[in-house]
Formats: sequence, C-alpha cells, structure tokens
Amino acid sequence: MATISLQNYTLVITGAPYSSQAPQTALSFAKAAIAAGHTVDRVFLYGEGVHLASSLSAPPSDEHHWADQWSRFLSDNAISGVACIASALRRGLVNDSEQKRYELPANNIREPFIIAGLGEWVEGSMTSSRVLYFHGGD
Amino acid sequence: MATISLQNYTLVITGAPYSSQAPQTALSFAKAAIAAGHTVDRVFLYGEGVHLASSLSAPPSDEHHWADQWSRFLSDNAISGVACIASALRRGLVNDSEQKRYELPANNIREPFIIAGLGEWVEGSMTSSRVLYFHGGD
Amino acid sequence: MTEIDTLHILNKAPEHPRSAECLRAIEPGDVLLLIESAVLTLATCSDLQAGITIYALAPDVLARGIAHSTAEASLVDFAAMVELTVQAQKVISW
Amino acid sequence: MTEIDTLHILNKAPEHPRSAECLRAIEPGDVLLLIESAVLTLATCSDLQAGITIYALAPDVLARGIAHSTAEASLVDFAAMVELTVQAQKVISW
Amino acid sequence: MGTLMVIDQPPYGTWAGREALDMAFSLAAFDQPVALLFTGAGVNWLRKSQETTGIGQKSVEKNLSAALIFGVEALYADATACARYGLVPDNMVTGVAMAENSAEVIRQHSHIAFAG
Amino acid sequence: MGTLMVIDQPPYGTWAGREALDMAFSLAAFDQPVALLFTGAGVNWLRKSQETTGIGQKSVEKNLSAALIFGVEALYADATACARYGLVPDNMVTGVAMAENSAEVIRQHSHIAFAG
Repeated sequence: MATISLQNYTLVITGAPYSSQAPQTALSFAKAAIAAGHTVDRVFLYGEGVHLASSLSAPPSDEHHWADQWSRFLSDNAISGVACIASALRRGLVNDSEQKRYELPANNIREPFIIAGLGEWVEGSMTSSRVLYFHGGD
Repeated sequence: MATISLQNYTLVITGAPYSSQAPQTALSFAKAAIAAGHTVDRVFLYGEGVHLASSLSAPPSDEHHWADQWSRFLSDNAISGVACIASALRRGLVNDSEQKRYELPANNIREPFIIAGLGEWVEGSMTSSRVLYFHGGD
Repeated sequence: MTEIDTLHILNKAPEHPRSAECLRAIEPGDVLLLIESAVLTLATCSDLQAGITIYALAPDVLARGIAHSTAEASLVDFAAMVELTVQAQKVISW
Repeated sequence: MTEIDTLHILNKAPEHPRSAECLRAIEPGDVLLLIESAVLTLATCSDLQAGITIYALAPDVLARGIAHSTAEASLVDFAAMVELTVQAQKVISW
Repeated sequence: MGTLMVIDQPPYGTWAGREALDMAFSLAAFDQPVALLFTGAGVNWLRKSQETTGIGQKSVEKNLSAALIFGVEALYADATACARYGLVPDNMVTGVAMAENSAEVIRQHSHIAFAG
Repeated sequence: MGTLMVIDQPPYGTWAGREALDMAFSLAAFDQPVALLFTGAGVNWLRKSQETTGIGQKSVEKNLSAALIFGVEALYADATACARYGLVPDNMVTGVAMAENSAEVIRQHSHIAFAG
C-alpha cells in the first residue's frame, strides 16, 4: 500500500434520475469515497440533475428511490446537497421561500437539499481537491 | 386550393421544457393546426415530457413560461392534456389523489393537465387520424 | 402540395446517430422536414443527398443564423408544417 | 496503481459524438475508465486503439451482459474508481 | 401494418428504451398490433445474461423474452448493429428476427414511434 | 491553467450549452480563470445573426460577444468543426480563437467541465 492521500470531493450531478444513470453512479462513488476515508464536501445538482432533489418522486416500490437514498446518504454523512437555483426554478423545483416569492401553490425540495446559486459550485471548484461530474448519457 | 382534408391529431411530447425545444415546437404546431381548422384531440406527455405539466415551474420573467402557455392553450381550446402516470410518478409529478396514496407532502400538476395511463395514448393511436411525436434533441 | 408517401420530421443535429438513420431511410416519394437542431444539416453542405424534397422550419433556421445556407431546402412556417402532415400518408418523427 | 496524468471517465455509448472525441484526446500516460453506456465500447471490438490503459466499471459491464468481451479492459469496482481519481492529476468526465 | 416502436438507445444508461417497451406492452395489452425494432446501440437490450443488481435497476431481459407471449408481434434487430456489437442468436434472447434492412421494416408499418 | 467549459451541443435544441455559459460567467464573476471551447455541433453557438424571436428563446449572441469583456479569458472554436459547418471569422461573433487541435486546448487547462 502506497502512502494514503486523502481527498475532498465536490460532486456535480447533471443527469436526472429515471432518465440517466448519473444519480446512481454518483451515489455508489460517494459511498466508496467515504468508505475509503475521503471527504465529500458538497453535492451540486445542475441542469437536469436538480430533479434528484424532488420530494414528490414516487417510483414503483420494486425500483430504487434515488432521491430518498441520496437524501438519507447526505443526512447520515452531514454532506451539503445544493440544487442550482436557476436550473431548479425553470424546472419546477422550489423551496418554501421561492414558493412565497413566486406565489406558487406548493414547494417540493426534499431535505436536506437546499437551493442556492452557482457560487456554491465555484466555491467547490476553488476549495475541493477533486471536482467530479456525473452527466446524463444522451 | 385542393379539397380540404381536416385531421384530428394526438400530439405526444417526450422532451422536457428548458431541456429540449419539444414543448415549444409542439405548441406552435398545435396553434397552427387549430388555426387551419383541424382538431387536436389530446396532448399526451411521456417520459421527460411530463415536466411540462408542473405547476411549480418559475422561469425568469424575460423567458417564455411553457407550462403556463400550454395550460392556457389547452383550456382555451378545451383540449385534453394527459401526463402518463408511470412517467410522472417516477419524476415527481403528482396530483391530489396520488399525493394521498403515496403520502407525499404536496401535489404539483398544473390545470388542466391530468394524470392517466398509457391507455390514453393507445386510444389516441386508434382514434386520431394523425399521431405526431415531439422528442427531445439529444 | 402533392401527396406524400412518408413525411420524415428530423429534429436531431447531424452528429446524432438518428440523423444518419433518417437520411438512409428516405425513399423516392418521401419528404424530409428539418426542424430544431436538424436545420444545422443545411449548414454542413455534405450530409444531404441530392434528389429528395427538403423543407426546413423557418423559425429554427433564423434562430441558428443560417438563412443564407438553405439553398437545398424550402423554408416553411408552422402552417405549412401542418399542411405537410395532412398531405402525408405517414409521418415519422425521428 | 502508479500516478496518472489524466483520467478520462467516459459514460457515453460508442455512437455518441463525445465518445469519439474522448478517444481522440487520450495521450500516453492517460487512463480511460469506461462507465455506464460506455462499457458497450468493449463489445464493438474495433473502436479502441491499442496501447492505452483501460478500466471498466464492473457493475455496468455485468448489467450489459458483456463480461466475456472485456479482454481489453480491467474490471474495477467503485472503490478502485475512487482510487483512480486519487491517483490522477486531472479527471475529465466526458 | 400496425405500430413499430423503434429503440435505438442503449440499455440502462438512459430510460427511453425502457419506456418505449412499456408503450409496446400497452398496445399489446389493448390487442393492438405492435412490433419492436432494435437498432444502433439499442440492440444491446437483446443480449442474454444481463445482471443488473449492481446498478440498482431491474433487468428487462425477462420482459423481452416474454414479449411475444404477451402479444408483441415481432422483435426485429438491425443486422448491421448486431454485427457491430458481436450479437449473434446464441447470445441474444430468443425470438428475435434479424432485419437485414431496417428501413424496409419501417416501411412495412403504418405508425412509427421512437423511444424518446 | 484554470477551468475550461466545453460546449459540444447545438444551440436552442438543448439547454446544456446555455447552462454551461452560465457556469463560465459565474466563474468569471468570482474572478476565477475560465475559458470556453466550442466543438462539434456546439460551434454553431458562435454564428452571427441569430434571430430567435420565432422560437421563443433568448439569443445568446450578445452574451457571447460580451464574454471577453466580462472576464472569460478566451473563446476557442474547434477548427475542424467550424469548417464542417461553414463557419469563418466573417460569420462568427468577434473574439473567437480557432483551435486547430482541441485536445491540446483541453490539456492546457487543469479543470474541464462539459455542458451536461
């Protein structure tokens, strides 16, 4: 075994669950990184990836529930999960305060995901030792 | 001018707004079809297309609001808009009764869209004189 | 417009594998309508075979700034797109 | 594992234009990791140049039923994928 | 005649093929004529021995093997795409008809729908 | 050095390129070094005279023309892709650098991000 180099990761997910494999690949990667002693600083959802933060996803009971599995993983490991606000608002993902601001009938962000700007991604690019992207497949 | 042949259309949209052009192309097509005297029997949202039925989409004020424009067009012309239930539930689009059934915190289907099964598409294939698909671009 | 056997509606950029599949499937008597990213096919010069009837959706051509590269195609509006779907025996959305 | 210049992570099927771009960009000292639909590249026989170090994510290979066609690549699990990203100076997700 | 669902997207990495299968089964359930054509990377749906536990998705291999039983009229596979991916009858689900010319299969159906 | 955003998807038909531009402008706004590389069908973002009213989307032509002013370090265009699409300096937004070898541009940057 060589000397152990511990990394801290920012993971960016741009593919949606039930359209791409990105959320499931990223989750398996994140679990393996934590298991090896590395740190995941932050998971940033961008573009289609924001759908992973939906509190209303209800897949059939014999399929994996990626939003639920991701949110439990984030909570269990105290990892910040951020959906890009510009991507999210266009695509119908809103939190309580955006619901009020735009006078929408509901909100649908699953805890512990939050909504924030691209500055969170910029900070990840500046401070994490590794930034990895998980894109859609088409 | 040749003899006028009036058609009745089922339009199937499989591309999401703010990811593909499918909803905007389909809307311009539907308006032109109505203007020419044809009938649109039904608009069926499938796959990624179900996001067009979201009541929570809030694009910037200087961009088109495709979900709002589509729902007004459907209401004004008394056209049935149906989001496939299997596609919708996975992707976090639910109505009041699905919210109760799956004990979800909210519902987010924009009127007049409804949620129903693939049988609506099958019926369209059987009864409309033209079935047109509007897919995503990637 | 005369009657059309199959109207092929293509919305994919030339790089998309479905674009080549579509162009291969066109037969005499068919018509090709380019919409969305597929109008970029007109800017490549080389991807379109001679002898097929080609239309392109004008709003999509204008959006891509390629109105000067459309000699191979007739530009149509949405009203004409509707009429093409009426005239066609069969419509395939690629 | 020794140090890697650039780790190229490819998740696109061989038909996707980004697949060819990725394969063209690989240099000596780089490593290619095939994940998701990109593992199908191993089943095509012809798309991969000789002389590059190739890994493929085992769960994706098994899902596609192509475990018998992977002579060109070493199968890895997610723990090894993490280790590859640690060893690499730079990671590109195509 | 009838509907042809065309699947040209690879398995598991995108959802479009899976949802196109649902469309085909739905037509069959309503006794409507329907066939499937696999082409491009989509032919990989037809490979035997898909073990999907590790990626957390259900395999569609059983559904495809049962397609003819459930009323799908034919499973066509584009011969060129199969050759490209090393697919031969021995390593494919049973009941697949090789199509030397998929454009011809498309011409034989009155209603064509692609997977997304 | 710095970040290279790579845009290989065509304009307007998908949203990925537009959102990649937002990422680049965001890095620039935080004074982080960033450049853009357009390749494949993505080079069509760089064409002059995009009139998008008819498709109900905002043109990005002005944003691209202003990219260098707002702190984006360079706009690279893959020369092969430009040739394929008939793009020459005369019909492109100003300030674009032709890249004869985009792999080389990619090697010169430490952080690479694709448009979706």
